[in-house]
Amino acid sequence: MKNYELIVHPVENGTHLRRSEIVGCLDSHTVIEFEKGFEQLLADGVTTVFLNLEKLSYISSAGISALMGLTHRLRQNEGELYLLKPTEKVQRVFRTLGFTNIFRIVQDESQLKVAQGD
Amino acid sequence: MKNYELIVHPVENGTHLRRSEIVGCLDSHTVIEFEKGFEQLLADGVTTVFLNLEKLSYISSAGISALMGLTHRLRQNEGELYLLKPTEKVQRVFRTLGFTNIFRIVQDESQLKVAQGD
Amino acid sequence: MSAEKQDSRLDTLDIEIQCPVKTRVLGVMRAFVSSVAGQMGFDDEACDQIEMAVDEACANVVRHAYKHLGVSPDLPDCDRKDELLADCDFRMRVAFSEEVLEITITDHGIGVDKTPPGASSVAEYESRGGHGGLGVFIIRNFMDEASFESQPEGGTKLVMRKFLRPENASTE
Amino acid sequence: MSAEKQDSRLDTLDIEIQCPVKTRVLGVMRAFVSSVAGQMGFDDEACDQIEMAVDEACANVVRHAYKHLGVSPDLPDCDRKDELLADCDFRMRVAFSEEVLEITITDHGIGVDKTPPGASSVAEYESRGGHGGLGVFIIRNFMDEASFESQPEGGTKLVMRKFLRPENASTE
Ligand SMILES: Nc1ncnc2c1ncn2[C@@H]1O[C@H](COP(=O)(O)OP(=O)(O)O)[C@@H](O)[C@H]1O
Ligand SMILES: Nc1ncnc2c1ncn2[C@@H]1O[C@H](COP(=O)(O)OP(=O)(O)O)[C@@H](O)[C@H]1O
Repeated sequence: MKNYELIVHPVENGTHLRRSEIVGCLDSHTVIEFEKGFEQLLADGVTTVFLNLEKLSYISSAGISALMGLTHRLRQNEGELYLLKPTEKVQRVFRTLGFTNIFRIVQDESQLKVAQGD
Repeated sequence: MKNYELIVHPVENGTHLRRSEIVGCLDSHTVIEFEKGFEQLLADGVTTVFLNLEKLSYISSAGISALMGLTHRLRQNEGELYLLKPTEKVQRVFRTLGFTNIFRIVQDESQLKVAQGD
Repeated sequence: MSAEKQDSRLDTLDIEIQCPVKTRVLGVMRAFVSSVAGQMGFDDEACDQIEMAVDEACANVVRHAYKHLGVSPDLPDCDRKDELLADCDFRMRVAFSEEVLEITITDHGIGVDKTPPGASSVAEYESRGGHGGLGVFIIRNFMDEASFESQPEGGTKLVMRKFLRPENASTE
Repeated sequence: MSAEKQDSRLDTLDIEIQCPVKTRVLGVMRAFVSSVAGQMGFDDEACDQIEMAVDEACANVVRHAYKHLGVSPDLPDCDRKDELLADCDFRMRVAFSEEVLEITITDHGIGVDKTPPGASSVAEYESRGGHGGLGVFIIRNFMDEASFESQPEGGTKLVMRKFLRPENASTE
């Protein structure tokens, strides 16, 4: 059981958008690898990231803090980090702690089209 | 989280058949309650039991031994214990240890009709 | 009376774990503690909160308690003294009785002056750019009680409690 | 060479749990040990086997080790001395290194004369009407090595090992 993986889907149309997905948990153990993965995306000039959280089984403060760091950096370049479909467990953590106002959380892909403006 | 429950469905047609279901795990902790539940069914004159294992998350030797005891007692009265749809995890335990030849395991409800002869 | 006393004793639980300060134990501690909380009758949301508070507390031990010795995943490779890892461990005691789950996490590290303040709110945390303090904020918010103490022999002792109440009990 | 040595040290794990002899700890021990086995890279089937072997071993401690003192769920209520429960505990040590998971379960109970034989096969077990011996049969079948020892101070020590090999390793 590998308990963390970041899947980045291939570029679709040469935009600065990347679809990606976390499988497993994001805690102090796995966050280091997560941050490395995202440094790579930022280095590639990506500004908009769709991060699917359907298979994220657990997130700790270290994971939340990494998502916040990434959100801030993308916003500096007028980009955005969209968090797609967190599980009830993860969504409850975001909500209880007050992160639902900070992150751009999307439960439904159709909302995402609006967000992209197409 | 209650980690064990035995659900016995209401009698359908006055036969000596009872449909039931285990939810949770069957280990040395929960087996005592399981055996009590089945004593009751036997006292009610039930001879054929359909025990659905779809929601049985774990079984230990204590649980297997209880299922064997019940199988023997039902067979003494020309009855049978049918184990329905064990999960891959539970089925693997039965198979690896060699219990697939002893228990009457049914993966598909239609097989059960044949077994009942109707 | 005696029967009641007996029942409550049978329902108690007291387990102690000793483990090394490695980030890879975090997942194991979480699995353990959420299993205990579920056994004890907490509902899913309460189990998740206990799991997260324990994860934050253990992560703090792993990251901060032995940093002065060169043992912490936060240190750059060149400053890390992995050969000292074997001497750095911590304990978690999980006790349940009288409808309270009490989790005590003890290390022999550098200690804390007083209870670390942690973030006062997520807004404040964000305004500082999201650095530090979220772990203690989570511990305080997700448990009913939490107190850090430096120990006379050195190191930190964190005692956290969560009460089993009708509103956080499993109804199943 | 030193880097390799360091890596293997970082991958090791050594955790010890002390817990009371109650059947309700079984689920907790299972959750703990399958989490460790998963972390260490065993595949689902191997994790399930380790989980079950540990459950059987712990259940034996709870059911048999302290029965002579009146502490066992198998005893009728009238023979049970629950007030002695607090004095009866056991330890599980889970250590992983060099691709071997070693689980040691130690109690201070009545001890065993020698390794309990257990059932020789499921057919033999069934012919005896399904009473006794299945636990040890499972431990022997699901682990690569298992040895019971009586301890000089009294009680039983069971050491079980399972090797992480390509065929039981997670491929994910
Ligand atoms: N066991 C411990 N030993 C030493 N210091 C600790 C311990 N636990 C917490 N601390 C201190 O508390 C501070 C706040 O912790 P926390 O809120 O989790 O945020 P962060 O870990 O991101 O700094 C830590 O930076 C650390 O200085
Ligand atoms: N920790 C222990 N202390 C004392 N006796 C033990 C211990 N572990 C196993 N035994 C002995 O080994 C026997 C076989 O165990 P097992 O195969 O699990 O079958 P069962 O528990 O159904 O008898 C037990 O009946 C018991 O006598």
